[in-house]
Amino acid sequence: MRITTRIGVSSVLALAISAGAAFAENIKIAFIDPLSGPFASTGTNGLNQYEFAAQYLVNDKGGVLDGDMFEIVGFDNKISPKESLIQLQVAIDQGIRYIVQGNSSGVANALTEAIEKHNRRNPDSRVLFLNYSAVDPALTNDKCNFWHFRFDANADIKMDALTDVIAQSDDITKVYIIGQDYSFGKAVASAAVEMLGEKRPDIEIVGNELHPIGKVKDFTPYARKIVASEANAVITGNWGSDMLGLGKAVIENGYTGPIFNYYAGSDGITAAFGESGKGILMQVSEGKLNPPEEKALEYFTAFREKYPESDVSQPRITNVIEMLAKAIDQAGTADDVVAVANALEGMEHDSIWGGKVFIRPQDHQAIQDVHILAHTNEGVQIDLDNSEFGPVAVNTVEMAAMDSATTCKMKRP
Amino acid sequence: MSNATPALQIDDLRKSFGKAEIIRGVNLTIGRGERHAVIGPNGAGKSTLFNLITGRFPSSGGKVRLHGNDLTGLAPFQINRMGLSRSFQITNIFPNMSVFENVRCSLLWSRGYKYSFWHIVSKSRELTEAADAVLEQINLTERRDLPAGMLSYAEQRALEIGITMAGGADVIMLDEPTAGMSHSETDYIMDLIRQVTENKTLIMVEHDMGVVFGLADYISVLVYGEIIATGRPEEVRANPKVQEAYLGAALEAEH
Amino acid sequence: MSDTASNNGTAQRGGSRLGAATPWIVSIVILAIIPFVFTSNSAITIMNQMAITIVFALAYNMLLGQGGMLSFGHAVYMGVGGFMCVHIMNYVEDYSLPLPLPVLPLFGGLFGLGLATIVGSFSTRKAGTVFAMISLGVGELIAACSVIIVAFFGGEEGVSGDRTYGLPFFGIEFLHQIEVYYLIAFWLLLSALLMFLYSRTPIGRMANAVRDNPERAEFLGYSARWVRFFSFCASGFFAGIAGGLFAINYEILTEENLNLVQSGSILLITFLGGVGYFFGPIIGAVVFTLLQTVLSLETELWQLYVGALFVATVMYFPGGLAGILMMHMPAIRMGKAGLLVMPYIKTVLPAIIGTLGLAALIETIFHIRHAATGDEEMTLFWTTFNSHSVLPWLVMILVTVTGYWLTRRNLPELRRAWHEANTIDGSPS
Amino acid sequence: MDLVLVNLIDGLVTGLLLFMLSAGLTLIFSMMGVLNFAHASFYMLGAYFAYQISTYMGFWMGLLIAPIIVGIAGAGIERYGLRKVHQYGHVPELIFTFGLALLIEEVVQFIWGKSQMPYEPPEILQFTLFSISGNAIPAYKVFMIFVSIAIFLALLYVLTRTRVGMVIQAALSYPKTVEALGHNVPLVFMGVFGVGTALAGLAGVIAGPVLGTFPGMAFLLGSIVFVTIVIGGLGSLWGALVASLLIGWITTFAASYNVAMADVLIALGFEQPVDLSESAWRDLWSLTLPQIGPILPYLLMVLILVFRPYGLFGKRDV
Repeated sequence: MRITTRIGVSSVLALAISAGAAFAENIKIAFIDPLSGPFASTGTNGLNQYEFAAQYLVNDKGGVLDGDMFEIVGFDNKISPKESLIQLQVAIDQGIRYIVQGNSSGVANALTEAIEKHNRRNPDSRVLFLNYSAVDPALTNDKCNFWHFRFDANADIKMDALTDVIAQSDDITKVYIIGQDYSFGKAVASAAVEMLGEKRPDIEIVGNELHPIGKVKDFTPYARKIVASEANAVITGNWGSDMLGLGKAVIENGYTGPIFNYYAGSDGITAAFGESGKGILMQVSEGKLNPPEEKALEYFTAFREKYPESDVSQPRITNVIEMLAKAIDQAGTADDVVAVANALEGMEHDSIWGGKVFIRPQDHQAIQDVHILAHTNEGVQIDLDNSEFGPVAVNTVEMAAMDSATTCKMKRP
Repeated sequence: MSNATPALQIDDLRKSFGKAEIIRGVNLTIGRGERHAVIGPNGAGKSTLFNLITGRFPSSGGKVRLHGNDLTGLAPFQINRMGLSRSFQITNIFPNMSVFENVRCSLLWSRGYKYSFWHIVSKSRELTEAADAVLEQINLTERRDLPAGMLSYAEQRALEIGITMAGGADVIMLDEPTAGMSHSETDYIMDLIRQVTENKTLIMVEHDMGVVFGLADYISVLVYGEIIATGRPEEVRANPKVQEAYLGAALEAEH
Repeated sequence: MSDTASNNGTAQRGGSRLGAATPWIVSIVILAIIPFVFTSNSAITIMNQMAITIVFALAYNMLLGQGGMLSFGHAVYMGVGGFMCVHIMNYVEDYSLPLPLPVLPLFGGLFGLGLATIVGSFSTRKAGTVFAMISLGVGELIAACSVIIVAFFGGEEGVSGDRTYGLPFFGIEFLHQIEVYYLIAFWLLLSALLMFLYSRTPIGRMANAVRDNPERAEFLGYSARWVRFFSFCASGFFAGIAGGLFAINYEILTEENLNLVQSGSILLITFLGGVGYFFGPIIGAVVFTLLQTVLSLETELWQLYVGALFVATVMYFPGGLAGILMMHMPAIRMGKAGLLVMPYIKTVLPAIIGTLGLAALIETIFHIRHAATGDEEMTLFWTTFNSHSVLPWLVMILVTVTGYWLTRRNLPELRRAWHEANTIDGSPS
Repeated sequence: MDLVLVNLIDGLVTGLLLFMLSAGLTLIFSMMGVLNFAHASFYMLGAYFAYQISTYMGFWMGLLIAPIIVGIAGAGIERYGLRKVHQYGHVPELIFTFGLALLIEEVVQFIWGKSQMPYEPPEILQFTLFSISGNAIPAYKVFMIFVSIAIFLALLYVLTRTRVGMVIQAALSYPKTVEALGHNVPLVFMGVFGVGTALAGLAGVIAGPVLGTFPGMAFLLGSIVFVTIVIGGLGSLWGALVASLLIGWITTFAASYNVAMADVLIALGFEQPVDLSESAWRDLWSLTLPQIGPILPYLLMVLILVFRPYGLFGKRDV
């Protein structure tokens, strides 16, 4: 049961005996993400990556401060905001001061608000929220707070990079935008419309629609519309089975242009697309998996040796771990999260995946290189799903959206 | 027939199921305070007649009046509130509730509690006493707190009658109250019926001629959905049509 | 529902008032002192969650247990009540209205009631499958609305508020979980008491009657449809109160408060606890919340165990956990419960050990399949061992087989004891 | 016009697939009164079994063997689980299937993991059969249509031309009488449950490659199957067919045509607010048909139940 079981026992005891003993030598990091239920594969995969990153990048190199080790503690939030808040409380009670979470902006939103309130109401047990994957732009804009740091490029930044690339390719004249009917899907759509309008006003948006999230059984009708609209590029923010269903249906119905997407990789999706998605699926993401940097390949090889079934699907996780370690070392303490947060603000970091990561102090958004990664089996050294297919960078926007505006008004303690 | 408006007046009541006409124009007037038995061979439509009167089935034609009020199109609960209560041929009680509760439930509407959610039933001495009185009357005080479904058959029939008359309706309809009972049980039920329908109008369907002649002031004979005779027991007994159609055979079987 | 006689309405003739009040006084005492036993914030958070689930499950049982109506979409009444409460919270904050936080759940209840009135007006005409299916349809529609009508439901991110911006209530600002706990505990007691009393009112009694035999109820002057309607509305009201409590505790409501998963789990919770008894859903809510929050920390496979528990409960104890407890009442009344102690130790204990052994086997298989390469060490029940070596396997298999074998062997003894404990002395058996 | 034709074909595929599930469920539901919540789980089992078999013996053996295994599993569950619960009444039965659905999903995750399975249509059917103005109709879809129709005809034959079918039909309408006539109703129940779940399994086998094989696939389809049989009317095979096709076409066409609520509202004479983002009704104005497509069947079901509680073709109350 890995770490979950080991900590499980202590968590029960923590319920019985008043917890609060944060004297463990380990610096614990709570990983609050789905470990059961329909999104569990992404969650467990993420947990593996965190455990490995903490071991390989920090603990094996002597830890932080005076040899303190990182320990990742998994909490199953069942992708429910309510459960996340309960698990957050359990984590805080165990003396954990660092929370990482990524799946679902809804959960991230609930967590960031709860953490903001908690830190205001309980100055003795403040925590930091290191968001590694929830990309709703609002989290570093209207809803930003001092305790939240985002290590992924947000939806707007990714779209900025993507539209930069689209702007340069003249073959694209008609774009079809389709997404899931919720905040993220809508954010992708509106950003796409706005940015395409600025950068390539000649491009015709032949479709812009939302479908219910997780409810569409068969994407064929949508695929028909896309084919009939004669679009030569599709932009979608879909993930999970909605991504697979949409992509498969579109390809099956004879579409051959690029499908620009955010999340068509790993968790069985890469394997399920296989040959059929080659040259079509274009993922916009941070973290250049292929061609890999030397360090990255070493990291990946070691990771696969340990977790043969898992993927390095979220390269930013290494940045979270390395930057947190650096910040703790700089602050000289792991207990004073304000000092650690101050150290993180404005930090520049050389990612093992190449390029730099910079935490913008105004909004705590990580600024980094954003790539367009093609789904292929040629030149793939870091594959996904053990399928020999993987993402290969075809375009790179360096330090994407470095100067983009933010509406964040950060209140500092 | 002392009063001007009869307790129950049925005019040309009809019912068809598909093509089969089960009740073919029944006319019947039952006066206040009368004890009226409806008899007839199996399949004559006696239970259907009951179901039509009490609103369980919609009729295909004709009219039923209770104390002069038309019952057409009314739901069973509305008819019940107008003062008509019935029992069922197949025991129809609340099997998971206690005997006491069965009776108490049947008291609620008539005592004016309606859909109240501001009274606590157990706090009402009036209700408890009335229900206990009914239990006493139907001889089930011993069984008060048992689930009704655990009673013996005869006890369940007694409870059925208790529930039917507890609400204080002045027109009581009993559908084969003694069906499937032994002689001693039948006698017990007969006494019970006589006792509880004092000063009330009673209409009953019954096969046991002993019960019929022991209880009824008037008898109607229903054959193939039509009433072929109505009258005092001795008149009906003497009626040749009745003898031919039904009574003779039944009487023979009795002996 | 069919076999668990609901006798809880039986008035004990001349029963002492104190006797009736005892469970409530005990509850008050327990609720008052339990935070001093489990003092950690997370324990209090979990207890808050339990209390909210209890209110909701009791409200749900007004339908299922007492009214015989199976609803697949009851989460929406709790959800809508909760959403309204968050909106009210925000209004109070924006316009500085003098609305103290503790009365907020009442508004949740009123909106739950309002929605239930609308839906109930057409869904309660029939019971059974028609009702169940309408509730499913309406539940799906409203849940779907939650992502479409963003202005009210806030999309998948939901709507959030802040409970502390309102006016302090007698100096309490509800900054800390413990203050919220006592607020929720107060509402839990109040709503449980009201729901209990409701089941003793004429309409509450008739709800039972209509559940058992709607036709007979009609011939007693009650319209089955109106009785169902009133039960439905009352249930919606208390579900709304649960929603209001949720809003106060979590300060956020999202799509998950409305969806089918939530509606389905309240059905399971209520059934697990036992629908035939008023206190059944309370047990169900406590057990389920513990499974969900504590067992899920223990193992990723918690849902597998929960699923197995449900299937086993429904197959062997359709009266739920409360049913198992109440099965012993006759023996306890006769003072013969002592006869059962030894046979229970002889059967249940090995069964538990066997089940734990089986669970250990499953966990070990899971570990071997999913753990990192080289990570052969695993810890179960405070024991660390190598999952790839033979010995632990042998031990687990031995424990499982022995446990179940002992149970099987001792079962006849339990049966005999059970029979004896439930037979009145002197009567022929 | 061409698109209409394409949509008709697509809707037919979805509808017939739904029919294979609802046919079994309507038989089970109306005979045994069991709201089998685990029905879609058998569909999922079908897909997973077939995937597993196809990795060893190819797609066709999977098509043949997987439904049989699912059917046997279904019959076994009826025999050793459901029958035990049957005596307690319908609600416990329902909870049983509810728990079973939960359990099956967990077991599937335990065995196969949580990711999508790379379950593919057979090579031989991976080509475009024909195109209608640029819209490809894959051969596999046509294959799905043929399989479904063959199943429908076979069912119709069994139910109307064989002795077993007669008993089943009679049991649908008069379950007590059939038992009184000396037929082994428990055996018939077990058989019907087995065949019903085998049909669901078969639907999973052929749908897995196109709709995806993943642990959430049962949940995605679960409640819609109930909606189908309720709309169609209980115990009516024809009702199940008509309702399945209806739902297939409704969802397909709703997804295909971007009818915007704003247009409808303007046509009705409402005035569009100048600043939508400030309006309380902004969500209504920006609503489009594809957004609400998947929930239309639920709306239809509620309306039908309110106005015609016995469904389109049913003879008795649901």
